[in-house]
Amino acid sequence: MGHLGVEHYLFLSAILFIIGLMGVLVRRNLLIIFMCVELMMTAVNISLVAFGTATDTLNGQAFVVFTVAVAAAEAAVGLGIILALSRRGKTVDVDDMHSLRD
Amino acid sequence: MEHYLFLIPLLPLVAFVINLLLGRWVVKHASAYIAQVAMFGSWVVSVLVFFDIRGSSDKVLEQHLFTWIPSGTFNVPVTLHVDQLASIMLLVVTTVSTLVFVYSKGYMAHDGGFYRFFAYLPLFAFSMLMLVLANNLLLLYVFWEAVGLCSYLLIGFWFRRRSANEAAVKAFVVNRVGDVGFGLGIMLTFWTFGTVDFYGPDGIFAKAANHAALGVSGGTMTAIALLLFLGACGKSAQFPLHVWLPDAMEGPTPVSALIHAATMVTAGVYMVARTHPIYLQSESALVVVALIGAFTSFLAATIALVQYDLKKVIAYSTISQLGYMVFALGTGAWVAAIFHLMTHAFFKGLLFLGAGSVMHGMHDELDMRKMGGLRKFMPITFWTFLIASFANAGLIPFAGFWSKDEAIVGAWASASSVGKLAAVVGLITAFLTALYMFRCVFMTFFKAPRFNPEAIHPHESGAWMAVPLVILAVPAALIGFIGFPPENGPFQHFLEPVFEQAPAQTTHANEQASLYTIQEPATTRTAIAAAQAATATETHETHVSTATTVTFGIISTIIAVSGIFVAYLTYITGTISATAIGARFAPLYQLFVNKWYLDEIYHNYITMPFYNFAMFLWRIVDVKIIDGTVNGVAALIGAISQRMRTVQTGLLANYALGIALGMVIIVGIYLAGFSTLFR
Amino acid sequence: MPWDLIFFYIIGAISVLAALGMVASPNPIHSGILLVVCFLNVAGIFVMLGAEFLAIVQVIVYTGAILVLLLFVLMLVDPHELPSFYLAQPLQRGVGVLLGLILLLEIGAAIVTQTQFGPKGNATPANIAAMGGNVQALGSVLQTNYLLAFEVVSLVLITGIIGAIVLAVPERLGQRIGTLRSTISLGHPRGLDHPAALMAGPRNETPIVTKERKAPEPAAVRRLVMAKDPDDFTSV
Amino acid sequence: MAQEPMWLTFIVAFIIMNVLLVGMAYTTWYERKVLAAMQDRLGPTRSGPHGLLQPLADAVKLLGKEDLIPAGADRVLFFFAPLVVFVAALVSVAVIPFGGTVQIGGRAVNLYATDLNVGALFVLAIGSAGVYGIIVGAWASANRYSLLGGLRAAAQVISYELVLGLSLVGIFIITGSLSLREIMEQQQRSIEIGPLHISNWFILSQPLAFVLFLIAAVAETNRAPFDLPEAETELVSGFHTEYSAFRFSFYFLGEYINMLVVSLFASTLFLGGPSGPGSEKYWGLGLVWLFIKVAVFMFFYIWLRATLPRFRFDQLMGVAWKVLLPLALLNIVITAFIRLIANGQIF
Repeated sequence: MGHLGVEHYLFLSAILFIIGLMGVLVRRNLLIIFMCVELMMTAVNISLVAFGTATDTLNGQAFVVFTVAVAAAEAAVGLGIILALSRRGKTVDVDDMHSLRD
Repeated sequence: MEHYLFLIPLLPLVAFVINLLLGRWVVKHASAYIAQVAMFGSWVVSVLVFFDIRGSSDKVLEQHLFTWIPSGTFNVPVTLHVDQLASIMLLVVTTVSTLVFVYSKGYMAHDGGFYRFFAYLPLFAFSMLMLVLANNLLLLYVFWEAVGLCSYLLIGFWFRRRSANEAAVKAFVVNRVGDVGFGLGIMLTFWTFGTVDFYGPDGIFAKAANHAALGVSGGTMTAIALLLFLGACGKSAQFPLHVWLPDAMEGPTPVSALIHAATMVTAGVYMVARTHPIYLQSESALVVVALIGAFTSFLAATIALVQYDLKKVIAYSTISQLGYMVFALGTGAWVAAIFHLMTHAFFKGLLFLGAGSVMHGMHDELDMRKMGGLRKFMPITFWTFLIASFANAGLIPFAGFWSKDEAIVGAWASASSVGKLAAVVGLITAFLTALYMFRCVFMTFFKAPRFNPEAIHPHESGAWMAVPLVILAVPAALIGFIGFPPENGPFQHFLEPVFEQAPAQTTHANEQASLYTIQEPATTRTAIAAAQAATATETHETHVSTATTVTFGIISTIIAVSGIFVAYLTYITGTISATAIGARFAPLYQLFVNKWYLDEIYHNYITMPFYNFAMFLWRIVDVKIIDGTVNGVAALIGAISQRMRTVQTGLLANYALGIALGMVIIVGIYLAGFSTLFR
Repeated sequence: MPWDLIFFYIIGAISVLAALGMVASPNPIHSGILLVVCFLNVAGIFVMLGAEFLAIVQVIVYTGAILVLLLFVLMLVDPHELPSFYLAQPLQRGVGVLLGLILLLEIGAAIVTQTQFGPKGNATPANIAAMGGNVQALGSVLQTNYLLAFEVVSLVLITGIIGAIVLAVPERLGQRIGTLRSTISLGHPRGLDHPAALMAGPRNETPIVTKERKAPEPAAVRRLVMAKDPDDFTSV
Repeated sequence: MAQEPMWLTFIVAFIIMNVLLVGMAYTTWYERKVLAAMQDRLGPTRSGPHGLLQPLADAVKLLGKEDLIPAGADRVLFFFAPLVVFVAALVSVAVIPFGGTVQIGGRAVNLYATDLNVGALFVLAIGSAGVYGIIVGAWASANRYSLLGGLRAAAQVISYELVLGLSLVGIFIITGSLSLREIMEQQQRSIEIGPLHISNWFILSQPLAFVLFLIAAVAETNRAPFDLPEAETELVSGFHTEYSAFRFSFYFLGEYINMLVVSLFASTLFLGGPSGPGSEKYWGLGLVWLFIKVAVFMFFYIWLRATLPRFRFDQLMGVAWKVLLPLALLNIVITAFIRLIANGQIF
């Protein structure tokens, strides 16, 4: 890791995470929200690896392997759901998806 | 021989499987032959086994098949074990079974469930033989339940009849009461001794004999013995669990003969005899056994006196005779009990088969008041029935005389006063037995017919049914002589190795056992001496003087003859009026007719309280309290939800906003210094 | 200024800018491509942290699989059904940005004030090199300490695959997927010089897949033409 | 792994890159010549002896053409997409070793740009990133045929990349490493059974994997018979329909460099890289061997193109998912078992 303090990576992680979070809160396009969630996961991954490297363990990296695997599964299912929703309701706008409200 | 032991149970099992799977479509009527051949093969092997065992004084055959439950210290092997006792039982079971199978071919010929019947019967035979052959308590228990199942299936064989179904259920449920005790007894045995095996240095018997040295209290031994005896009570129809047996007569008559007279009901007696080393350690348990047996024999005889249903009379007679066996066990007359078991199997089986023959000839009529004069119509049935009745009544020289007499003498010879009491009860019951048996014979076969000759044409049964009657009549008449001279016959000598091992091991234990006896202790020393003497008497039975034996023989002969004579005066000449006596002793008569009101007592004081309690659980606890709680919680949550639902806008973004807000708050709390809360 | 710090700032800046562009871009396709750029830079961050294997996994799984799938979906969805740039209601938008900023401040404060580490492990760079490298070291950790989790994750993946197939298969098997009922369209405005032509555009075109495809005429009706000069029978 | 000064690495990398570019140029000549021979033609003959200057002429022609941008195209993406393909193809060669560490003028020189711990995966990762060049370029052209070609390319590359990666797992199991240098060096040691010296090339121990790899590699580079993304007969020219001039040349370069890289990759993985008779003593001989192997692979590519018809798209996907993928998994299981048996961990 050289002379670079772990805080650098943590700050980068935090910024990316917050950008993803804002995207989720601000956008209404389901696909964009999906991308934002992926971004948040990646930000967390950076934190995990940074902590692992800072404490000289591989546990952080092992966790990331699992989160990536779960993210892949999530992407497959999530995109399937989005396709099914758009096929059904002809929209990917989350604000139009409230048939369970009433 | 021990390599072929497995054939004995296997042959009926094979017959069962074939008849069950193929009976209806493939073998059809040949299913009877399959069952008969299998049973006959089983009988042949049993006979060979018997002769093999007879060769030397204490030979024991054993065949290990496989280990059923290998689990740490809990090992249950499936091992077939044959000693003298088991070999006698094998002979009895296979002989009677074979003959009943032959008889059934004729009796069930026109029944729609022919194949089913000949599938159940071999299953029963298999289970019974395995029960006899089992070398440990658990295996015995398994097949104990299996014969119970067969009994249930066969009582309810005509399942379209409501009464048959109810009788089957009753038999099953009452037996369960006993089996719970048996099961608990097995658990207690394993808990106490750490094994369920009978034999060997680590077996139950060796450990029971040494129980004081192992630190097992006499109370525990009594508890084990009584729990096991509860099971025996259920299966052998002893008071208070005898109520199922008369109802079991709803099954086909061959079933009554085989299962509910000759074999299955004697399983309890067999089990107590098999586990006698346990009983020997508990005087009090033996006293209970003797009292129950004596009381049952008397109770059943009194009821049999006033029944009009031919099969019911014989059923109560069975209970009564089982009572003899049980009080013989309770007074330590083991050999006498087994002897009576064997003779009883033959003559009672014969009685039932004869009754079946009568039913067959009379178009399923069972009420003796509608019979009479059948002697001319069915001579073979009459003569064989008569022989069996003599045997049952205990008339010299028929089989029943020797065994019953030996049981009574054995009871009398035991040192305890209970034994004396049992002997006296036995004699009174013997009189009643002769009376009701010949009441039966006279009402059925003598005097003028009381049925309508136009409608009913009584006829002798066919060869399939008649031949077994004749064959069975031979042992019913003559088998008693193997017990002659009394106390010292070849039968007693044959069984000696099984029961003689007891005294050497028990003298030591009796110092404690004597404290539980109901004898009045003069001093401790004399009590011990008396107990030792008693043990010796119980086990060897050689202390009974010839004079006593002869005296009792004469007394019981007189009693039997007088019983027959009273029956003759009542039902042939009419000198004594039965109705007059019934009117004279009306309360007693009502008591007997209503079977001592036991069914009513059970219904009112056991069944109904449970039923009401169950209704209470359903109506109050389940519906009101449990359902009320569940519904109340649901209603509460529903009410809360109705107020909360306005929060749900249905917009995903708003929910995400909520999550983010929560995150901000949590991180804020963490930063504000409450972080210790979360560590 | 050391080299690695310079690299870090370059890579970090690119990834943050790409992420911002992803959120702000009006065109979803641009968003996706910017996210690819961002993720490639995150892979670089992983390399700087000594996690080469994860860097490769990041590229293969995220950019090579997940985002390609995403672009697929984006390109397949009809732009007329896809709101190209659609923001939440003003209140939601404002509160969302505000909350994000507060949270950023909070996390920043937490990083500055609260960062502390437990005992150090023995996976120092020297030890990892002795094991043969990052892949071997990570592999041994995964296959020993995290074996159960590893197996469970494989189950999760299988479940995910099955779930995706179940979702994607139409209700009746063999039925054509309804999304393509009109035509494949492009996710961005075209023919800017002729707005009118665009309006008429995709709707008047012959569909690629129709529900009722015309059956070919019976052979008897078809006119057999002997072509002498092909141009005689070619109409455009 | 000897440490060497950075400037030396730069020199080696520079040489490798230039060799690759020149090699790529002559690959086009080679393809024309071989194809012509197979079709009983002469091929290029005018420019230089045997048409050896033909690549130069092509380059001049391509660069001299008019650069067209369709109306409605996404200009930025339209510009960047071909670059992605080209750069991705060029980057992946960085981890491929042309030989071990050799002595040149008393100085240890590594005949590779870098030795990544995850070299083999790196090549795959770059390959998957290269897809974006195609799919984005296709979308940016605002042309329906292009988009279809791009989508096809993406689906095809994703599917076959899986097979490509899984077919290599057997080799990783044997070598215990993902480093291409390590894999190459392990193949140079021959197995000695008595007097016999059996080559340790993985084509011998992993024949199934080699076949799978070859098929997947052809599909990965979008070459015949897997050239559906640019199928002229149905999609005009597929994803690069709208491209012309130097933008097109980048796609063109990218494709041929990809072929070269895949050939180098296959040689390194399965044919022992530069190993061959005499290569232990003279490293120059090793380079010659490597050149011959690559030439064989390139010939194979051209041969396929000249002989096989194109797949239908559903056939293409079916082959990948229903045939190749199960076979690759089977290969992994078998290899793992043999490895366990050889280690004495089972049986």
